[in-house]
Amino acid sequence: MISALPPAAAIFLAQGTGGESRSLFRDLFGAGSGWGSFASAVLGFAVVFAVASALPVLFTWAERRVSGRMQQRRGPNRVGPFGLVQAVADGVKLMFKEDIIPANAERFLFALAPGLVLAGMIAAFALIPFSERAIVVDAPLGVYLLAALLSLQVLGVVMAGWASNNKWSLLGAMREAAQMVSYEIPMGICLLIGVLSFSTLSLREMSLAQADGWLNVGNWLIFRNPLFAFPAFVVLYVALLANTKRAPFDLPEAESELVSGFHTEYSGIRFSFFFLEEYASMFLVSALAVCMFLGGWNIPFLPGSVVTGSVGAEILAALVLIVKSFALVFVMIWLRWTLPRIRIDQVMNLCYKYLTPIAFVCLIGTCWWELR
Amino acid sequence: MNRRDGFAGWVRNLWDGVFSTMVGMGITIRYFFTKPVTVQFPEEKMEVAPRYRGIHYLEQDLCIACRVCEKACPIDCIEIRFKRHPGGVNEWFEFSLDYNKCMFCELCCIPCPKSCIHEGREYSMVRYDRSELVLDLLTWKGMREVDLRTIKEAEEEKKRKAAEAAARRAAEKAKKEAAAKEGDPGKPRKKETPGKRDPEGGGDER
Amino acid sequence: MSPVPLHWYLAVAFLLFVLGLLVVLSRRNLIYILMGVELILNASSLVFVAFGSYRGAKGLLDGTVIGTFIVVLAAAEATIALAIVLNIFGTFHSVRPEDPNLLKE
Amino acid sequence: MSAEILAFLVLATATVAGGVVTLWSRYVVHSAFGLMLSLLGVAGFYVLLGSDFLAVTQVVVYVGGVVVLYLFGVMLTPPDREERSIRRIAVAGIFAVAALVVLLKAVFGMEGRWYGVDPDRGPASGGAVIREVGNAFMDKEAYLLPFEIASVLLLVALVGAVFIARREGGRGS
Repeated sequence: MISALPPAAAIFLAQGTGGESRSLFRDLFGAGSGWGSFASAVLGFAVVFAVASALPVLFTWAERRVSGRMQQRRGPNRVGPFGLVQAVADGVKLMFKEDIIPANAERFLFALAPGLVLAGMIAAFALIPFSERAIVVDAPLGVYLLAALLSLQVLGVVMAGWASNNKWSLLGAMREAAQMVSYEIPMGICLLIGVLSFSTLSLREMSLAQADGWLNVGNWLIFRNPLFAFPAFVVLYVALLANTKRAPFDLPEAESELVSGFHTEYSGIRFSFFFLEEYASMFLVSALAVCMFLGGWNIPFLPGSVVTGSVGAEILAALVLIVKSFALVFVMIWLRWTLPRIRIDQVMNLCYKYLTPIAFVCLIGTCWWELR
Repeated sequence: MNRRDGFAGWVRNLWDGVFSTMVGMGITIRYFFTKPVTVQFPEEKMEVAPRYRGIHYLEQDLCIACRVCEKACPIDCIEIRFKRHPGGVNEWFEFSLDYNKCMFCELCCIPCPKSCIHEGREYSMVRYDRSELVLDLLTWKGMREVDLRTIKEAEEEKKRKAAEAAARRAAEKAKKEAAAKEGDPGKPRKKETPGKRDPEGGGDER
Repeated sequence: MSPVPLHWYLAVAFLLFVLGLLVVLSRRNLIYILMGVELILNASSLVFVAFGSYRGAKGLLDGTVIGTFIVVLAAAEATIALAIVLNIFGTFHSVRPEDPNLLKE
Repeated sequence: MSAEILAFLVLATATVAGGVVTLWSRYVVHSAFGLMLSLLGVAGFYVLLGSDFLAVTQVVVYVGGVVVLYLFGVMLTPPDREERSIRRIAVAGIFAVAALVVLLKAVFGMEGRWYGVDPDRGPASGGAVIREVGNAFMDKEAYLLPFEIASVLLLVALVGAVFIARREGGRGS
């Protein structure tokens, strides 16, 4: 119960920041503030929660299938067609498992941490523009708010690591804190490149600005500004990979050294929160990169004017965004089975010696490109 | 990795990192598109070697109930109960093997005068209870026709190879004798280096 | 629908200020003292923004800018102060403010 | 009771509770999390006051940065389970109340001169859009000079922190 509070609070905060925003639920309940916005926040929370917990189900399945094929195995194929329902079965199993709180743990913080971790993730889903109108909160500060919500989960992880009263958990939490705080620098600079190029912080407006180029891909940021935006995209992708604690940056939960790190002591439903968060954030950061660099919901080779306005077009756009994000998620899975986990000093070296200077060069180059 | 200094080293490190990642990703994606080698166990089974020793198979109509196998078994896991009626007709009650004990040494199959007991190709011995591992070969229908055929073929192959080996040994012996008659026994023996042995004709090694 | 009166915000800000001051004055651990300073800074920032917001859009802009400066200040303060605290800990093996007393002797 | 008032009360509870935890907790880590709660509550106040940019900045810088820094500081120093001394808090309370009285006197003593501030009008809505904030920072007439000074301050802080925290020669290098 405690774990459910922070997500609700976070979505309310996200809803509140939409000063002059237009969104599905705001329109539904009237643009005014007060109870209308409260009700829209509740409904938005419900929708976002549903999306944010349905997508990880798909992604856990995809991860296991893809990793299976990369190791010449089959992956789950028993429950449902192609094993699609396997993740649901696992979720149900996790829900009914015993929820153990270690005797020497800080009970309150231990219970609160998974919710805090999930909170930022779920609130951030409200900011993703699936199509021109299918967006829960079109905050004018979209990208900035998203970065804030991503940075919020460090605290949840540190809290989990500390409250577990376990040295491995604590070490994992410390690694996580160091890693996340460091990788926020290149991530922020690369996000700044997108903000510079479109002179807006709203993800929806960014996606709109990337429509209607040559073959409907010419305006995508990586094609519009290939010299600087493409390296920036790669740097952003690596930084986001580190932010989601995915391999090869999964030091906070390194199984071989830290017995799965900060969530060593978690089990049952609380563990599933961490699990959910990891897969939801995989999609989230991919969608962020897509909205900023890969044209958002715009369909390649199909002029945007052909498919605007109707409900079907919106659904098609949302599908396109999901497919593009899924391609990036696939690359994440692919990288996981390609690269071994790197050492903590290598993580820091990569961030400070390689990604940050490249990001700065790209930033300055983008300034020149936009002013030229 | 050796230490690289200066900006050139930085660039080379960067290039190495990107390039090696690309190579690795190429390898993994190639594996992604190969067929999985997994065998879906309960439905399909892995093909075992032709001379695999699995759960026994008894050709009951050939068996003459001589109890040789029972005596040959070093761990006493075969139990045979039957009643011999006049006229050589046997009424079978039990021909059971205790697979809790059996170590698949094949010592029961070798002395069988009718060669009617074989080690089959069934290897799955998953049961809910240990007592279920005592199988009565009279009623156990775990053997498939194809297994039987493969066993027959394997045995024929074995016999053929043994015959071949015997023939070759005889030939060699004849050659050696011929060489000995010439009074120079050293030379032909030198030719018999292990590397020149025929890999197919493994029969003479046993 | 009645808006929240300005005095409520002021009350919360003052309460936060007092709590911060209490932390600074009563704790004997440098990290606690830094946290107290953060509370005080936040209270002052809240007062700025609240007053600005109740003056209208222009005032809110000014309040936001000043609040941003306070955040910048706090971030700089936190980094420097924490570096100093870690240095003190490295030298004196203590994080109490009364322990670095070499100048007394 | 409107939604704003409800939200205000919830946020006020969170903020003050966080402050009290910071003051009263026995573990430094609990205090840091109390501080986090308090700062998040203040960010919520900023949202209610219509300054969403500041709210997000608060979350990014304070919650994602400063509190993590404190947690690092806490974990790099030994556990200090210093008992709370009622006496010290009481003595500090006298000073705090004195400061509070001075503050209240200063704020409400000049209530007649709160130019343009109407305590009952409610917060501005739709103000402080990010574009305006940016323009204000870059406007020579408005906040350009403080903005530049702040950037220099940040640079100095960065270099200074690196210089102070660097362990050269002596112990532990």
